[in-house]
Amino acid sequence: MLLETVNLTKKFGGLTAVDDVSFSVEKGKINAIIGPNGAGKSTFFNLVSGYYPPTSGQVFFKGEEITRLPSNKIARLGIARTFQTTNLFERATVLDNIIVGNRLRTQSNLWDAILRTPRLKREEQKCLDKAYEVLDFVNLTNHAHSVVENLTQEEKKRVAFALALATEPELVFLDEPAAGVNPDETEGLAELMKKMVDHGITVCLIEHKMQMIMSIAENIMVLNFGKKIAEGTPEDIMNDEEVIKAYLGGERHAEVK
Amino acid sequence: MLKLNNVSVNYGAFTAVKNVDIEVHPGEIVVLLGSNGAGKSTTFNSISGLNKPSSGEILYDEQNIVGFPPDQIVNLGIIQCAEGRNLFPGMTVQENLMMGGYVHRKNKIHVKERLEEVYEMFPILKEKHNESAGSLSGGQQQMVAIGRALMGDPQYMLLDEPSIGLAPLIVEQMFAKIKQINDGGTSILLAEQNANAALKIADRGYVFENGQIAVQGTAEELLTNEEVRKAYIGA
Amino acid sequence: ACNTEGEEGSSGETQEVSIGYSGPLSGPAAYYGEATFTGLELAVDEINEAGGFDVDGQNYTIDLVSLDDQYLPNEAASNAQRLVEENDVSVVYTPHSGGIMAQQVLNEQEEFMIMAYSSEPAITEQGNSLTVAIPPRYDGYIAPFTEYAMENHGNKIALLPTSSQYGKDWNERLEPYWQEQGGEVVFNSSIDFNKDTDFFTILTNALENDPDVIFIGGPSQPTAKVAQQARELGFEGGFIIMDQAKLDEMKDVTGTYETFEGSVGVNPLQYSDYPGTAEFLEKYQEEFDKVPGSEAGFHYISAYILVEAMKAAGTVDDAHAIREHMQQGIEALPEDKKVYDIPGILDEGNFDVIQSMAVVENGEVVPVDID
Amino acid sequence: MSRLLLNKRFALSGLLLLVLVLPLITSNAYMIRILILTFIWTIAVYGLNLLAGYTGYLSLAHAGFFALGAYTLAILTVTVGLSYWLAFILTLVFTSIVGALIGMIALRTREHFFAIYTLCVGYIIYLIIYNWEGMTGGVRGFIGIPSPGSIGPLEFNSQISNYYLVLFFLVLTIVVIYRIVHSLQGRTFMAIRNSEDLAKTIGISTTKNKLIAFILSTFFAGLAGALFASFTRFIGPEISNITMTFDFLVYLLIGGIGTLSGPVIGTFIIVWISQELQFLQDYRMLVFGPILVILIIFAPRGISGFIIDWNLKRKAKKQQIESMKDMENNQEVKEG
Amino acid sequence: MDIFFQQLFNGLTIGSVYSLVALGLTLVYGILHIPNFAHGALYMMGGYITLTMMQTLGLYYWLAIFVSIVVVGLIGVLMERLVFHHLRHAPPIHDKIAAIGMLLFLEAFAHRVWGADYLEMATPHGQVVSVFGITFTLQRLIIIVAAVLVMFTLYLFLKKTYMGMTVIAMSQNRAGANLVGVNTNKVAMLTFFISGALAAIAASLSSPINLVFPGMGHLVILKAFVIIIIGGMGSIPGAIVGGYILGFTESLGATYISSDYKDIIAFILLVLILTIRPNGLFAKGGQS
Ligand SMILES: Nc1ncnc2c1ncn2[C@@H]1O[C@H](COP(=O)(O)OP(=O)(O)OP(=O)(O)O)[C@@H](O)[C@H]1O
Ligand SMILES: Nc1ncnc2c1ncn2[C@@H]1O[C@H](COP(=O)(O)OP(=O)(O)OP(=O)(O)O)[C@@H](O)[C@H]1O
Ligand SMILES: [Mg+2]
Ligand SMILES: [Mg+2]
Repeated sequence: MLLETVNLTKKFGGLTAVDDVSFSVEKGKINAIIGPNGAGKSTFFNLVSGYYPPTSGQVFFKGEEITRLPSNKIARLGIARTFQTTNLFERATVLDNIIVGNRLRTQSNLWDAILRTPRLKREEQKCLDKAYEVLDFVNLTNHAHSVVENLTQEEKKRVAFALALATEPELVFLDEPAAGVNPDETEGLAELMKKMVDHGITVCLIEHKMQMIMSIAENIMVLNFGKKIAEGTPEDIMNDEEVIKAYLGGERHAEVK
Repeated sequence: MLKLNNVSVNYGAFTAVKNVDIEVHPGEIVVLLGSNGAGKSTTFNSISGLNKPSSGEILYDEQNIVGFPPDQIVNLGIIQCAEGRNLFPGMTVQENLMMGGYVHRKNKIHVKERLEEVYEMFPILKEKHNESAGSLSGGQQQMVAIGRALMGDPQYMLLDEPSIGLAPLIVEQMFAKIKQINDGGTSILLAEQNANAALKIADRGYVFENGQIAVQGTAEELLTNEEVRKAYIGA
Repeated sequence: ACNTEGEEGSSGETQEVSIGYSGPLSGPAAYYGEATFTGLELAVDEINEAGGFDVDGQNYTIDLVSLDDQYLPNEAASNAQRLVEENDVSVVYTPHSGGIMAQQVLNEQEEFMIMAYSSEPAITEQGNSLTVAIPPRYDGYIAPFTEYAMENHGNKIALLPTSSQYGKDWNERLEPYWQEQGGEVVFNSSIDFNKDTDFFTILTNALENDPDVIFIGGPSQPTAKVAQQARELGFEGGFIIMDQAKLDEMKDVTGTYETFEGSVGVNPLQYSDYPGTAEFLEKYQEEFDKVPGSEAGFHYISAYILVEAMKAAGTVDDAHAIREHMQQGIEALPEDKKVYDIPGILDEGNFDVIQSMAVVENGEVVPVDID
Repeated sequence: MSRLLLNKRFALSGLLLLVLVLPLITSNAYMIRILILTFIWTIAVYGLNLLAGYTGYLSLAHAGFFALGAYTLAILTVTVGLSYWLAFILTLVFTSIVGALIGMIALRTREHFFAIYTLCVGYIIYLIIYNWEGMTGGVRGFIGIPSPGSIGPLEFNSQISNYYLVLFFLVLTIVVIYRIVHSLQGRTFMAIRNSEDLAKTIGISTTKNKLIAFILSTFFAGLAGALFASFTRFIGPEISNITMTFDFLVYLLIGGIGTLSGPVIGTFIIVWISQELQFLQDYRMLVFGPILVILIIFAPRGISGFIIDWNLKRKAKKQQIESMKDMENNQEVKEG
Repeated sequence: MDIFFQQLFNGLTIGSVYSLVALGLTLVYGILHIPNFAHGALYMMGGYITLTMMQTLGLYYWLAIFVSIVVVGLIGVLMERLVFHHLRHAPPIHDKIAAIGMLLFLEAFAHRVWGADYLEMATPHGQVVSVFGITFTLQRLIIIVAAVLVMFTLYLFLKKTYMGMTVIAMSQNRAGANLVGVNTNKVAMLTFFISGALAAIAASLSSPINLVFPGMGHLVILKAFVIIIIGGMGSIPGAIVGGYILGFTESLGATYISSDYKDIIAFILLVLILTIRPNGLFAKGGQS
């Protein structure tokens, strides 16, 4: 059990976006969060990644509490995330976007920069290597020098992945990685996530694409109106009446069978 | 009817759409399939006047509307519900919808009626009518976007990937609504990744591949076409 | 600055001597820059039209080179250096203390004389050997103004001049003197005409201590506004008006001298009767169709003094010599150019101007001699 | 690429050589003076560039810090009577500290709010200098600031020597900035400029790095201020005025914000133009204003940005042509 | 005691002027996100045009103001068309610099046309009124009342009319506005027209208590900018309240603390407010 939330709750004014959710992300697996729009999935991500402070409840990572830590500290502990909408630096090259991803694993400071110390040189090389490594991982090496704004949706998603990976995370949260990506490319992304797990990175994603979820996820939580209404394996979920009623709907249910 | 005669669109040196011919007859639902970057949105935007074709003509009831400013095209009754939604994040849901009725601003009663219809169609929006659109979830925002387009009760409605980020249940409902809107007499041009669901309600379809039309035909033809199945329906 | 030396005297035909000017010709202080420059311009045109002037046998006309410094000291210094380098000037006119001080950093080694229009004491107290301060030392006004105001209104004064350096300097002299004379300072502040839109606030506070006299000053028009608003707020005493403001210009704002009833200030040029005044007024009027202020007047007269000094010095480009012959220049000044009465120049370099004041009584400006 | 870099190197060293020998060629003290001032402004503008250009936070208090540097040096040398170079060091330390304090609060705001917040701060600095006569000389200004003290055999009381001193500091500044920008630190700044949220989620402490950038900017402002004070040897409150900040901004933007060559190019060109326009007298601004607007509209990324884009385009074209060639070749191969 | 009320009144007067100027800025800055530093120049033009109308054409004060409103409004439109329109995709800093360019131009222009001197604008409403120990001129009363009226109308316009809503919508998403059939160019021009008109009104009303001169814009523009930020960008009530806060701080600060340091007091207060509320008093959701 890598990450665990206990009675996590987030209120926005009157509305309770995440309502008393206790969930644990299992190490070395692909975990998924599904649920109707506005169920609180993204908010849940924002809470565990320190983007919002929770209204109440706690978050534990590898046993130690990280509730209310600022997001940059959380990232250092080994938790990375992507946003529902990719916000990369469009006018820069893919490589330039990614190099800085490993910054948090480096020590060199202003003085190293001004004095051009060996440490800086070493660490810059390290960041560069890392960047190429992750680009290779998401196989975008050939795009290393192309400017981001000229990439397709799916390629941009991969860049976002790469950036997340460059922080050397143990756990990555992916918010709707396959939204706006067509079926065969979706396959590709699914493969990529499996690959991450094979490399010992635990994955937790939000997705609406059931075929994909059902085929890759091992542990699924379903949110509805901020509440957890179900958790379990794809089979459990697919046969869970409440989930079908709230989310999957009849036809889709049939179709995936 | 709405007719594109070998339209091409360039972004600088790069040609996003090459010599495309598309027809949408009154009352039809026509779907544009195609992977990312195929050129669907670009096509839509040039119909809406947001970008200008480098060649070709776009006929609306025999009138070439190339070069018309976007607002005039909306006034003609061609309304797009764009990818990325283009909502007014700081304004409330209701204000967003009201803005959708901008072209009918003279006729307040009419706008009110439309508003009620939209709320009927998307009850969640009525609940949140006073929240700022920016605070809504991805899917809720998508509904606002469609609702807003409906407010202008268009002759031709361009829907760019309406199912992005929607829950399956909602997707189903969404396509049902689209059908419903269409039955209400609005012709629809629909860009979709979710070919399966889209073709189920569509009359005809075109398949884009890097800026050109690779395949076209009736919904049945496309549903049964092997490559199309492989590429866009998966399974 | 020594190209002309070689030819000096040798050739008969006319040569040009450049004289520099650096002042605020654009920006917020442009009105002031113009007031100073136009006086100079008028004099130079006259001199040239009259065929220039002779310095031991060589005839010269003046080429007046003006540069804009937007009232910025640093710009003024750059301009001075430029004038020296590119126009060989040995004299630079500058009408603001900041610019003058910035120039004084380099004028001695670059050997140009500053014709300084500023009554800021520091510029001459520094002991700069190449600076001439044109305007009168205002301290001469302190006594007579005080005397008049006390006699006619009472001994409680509120000090409200402009927050410029000049205003502050006035305050520093006026305040102690007023008290020495047994007066009382009931309010002491200043108005920044570059920041304040409305003077009601500060006036309300001043009048709260019901003063008999208010000391105001700064550019004529806003100063007039202060007086006007003081009246609106029910002030009935008199004003001591700092010499920067001219009663006649102030009247243009309020439309009547009544606003300033019982006030004392410098005698506007147009009411003074020195030998050259009338003619100057006339010429200036037709040239720029407005009534000249003292800035114009002093620049006008100073140009003639400068020329006379050059003659006396026998050189147009040895700044030191010219400076040393200022006294002679003043003495040689033709009667009809005497817009003011300037008997001589003090050792520190200030023109020793005979001052005149005026008071407003029954809506009339009445010149009064200072004894 | 390498070719481009090469002739860039070439151009740079050429330029450096030129400015080095310039005083020997010309004896025009006015020109030298303007150059010295241009160098000083440029140093300040580099500071602004680091913050506004690379970190994305537009500070309108820059002139305030410039003046802070100038007045601190003046006060330390004249009023306190410290030796020049000691005062110089202390000035830099002091401005940086003040920068740090203000930065801590100001950086809580963003975008427009940050701009206006710093605008207020700058204006307050101005008002203090303007009103605190006892210390600053108020409107009268501060007289009698000493020239830089001699270092061993080197004396700095002549204009030429000042020229080389300021030039030295300018080159130093450029080297330092260059190194910062082309380092992880620089990339960190740019990550923040691009998207603060994203930067946070990849583990960058935005608070810390924003503060570093802010302090650096005030440091260079202070440096420029100190040099200015001891060169002109007389300073007035107007150097802390908002219009001064706007001058810096204009230099930066016209040169190219967020570029390395921007500050130099912009400052030189604008100073040069405004000096050249002197002959227009009071029509000057009537011409200068529109020039400014036109430059902004037609070279939005500044002059150096313009050049960079142009280079990119050219390269892109070349690539296209080459790739086309390749294709043709391939076809030929196939056909053959 | 009555000095307190007198000063409240004075603060109200000056605050009204600030607010009027601030409103014009809020429109273009808060809504079109254009920091129009040339707004001060519009204010200045407003003063001069009203004055010229009165002096050369001998128009009656209010008629002159009307003309001025139209003319300055059009100058605003011109600014939008010729300059800001071309910068609509550029970051705000570009607008800042372009605005400065226009500011320099307009001031130099005024300098050429009307000269550098201070000019007096005579008001037909100079009468001095005095009630309950408070003294004021009719002109000042007019300023206060007019300010309130203008603000109220503007508020209604933005909140209650389609046109107003359109202006806000466009500020949030230009493409979106296009897609619902808004002619964004027209809206932008309209906004600038209103902004210019407001500047003209403010200048024409306040000139009689001060003077008309090329630099007059500087008196108010800086403060106006701070005000709209304090109020929360684009917030109409914010601009109004901010204006009054500043007005009162100045008058009361000058009275009870120090008149030499009143500006410092005012600005420190503003800084404090921003320190406590980094997004302004009336910060709206989704801000920053
Ligand atoms: N910053 C915010 N302020 C106010 N309400 C918010 C905010 N963020 C989210 N909400 C509300 O919280 C609820 C959950 O939003 P969230 O984005 O987590 O939904 P989601 O599960 O990600 O939906 P989707 O799958 O459509 O992205 C929604 O009703 C949304 O309106
Ligand atoms: N503003 C732009 N500038 C340059 N290239 C663009 C721009 N917009 C789109 N493109 C390019 O044009 C091509 C078509 O883009 P378009 O958005 O029309 O595809 P699409 O079919 O809508 O894809 P998606 O399914 O991701 O929406 C893509 O290669 C894209 O990179
Ligand atoms: Mg979401
Ligand atoms: Mg698209």
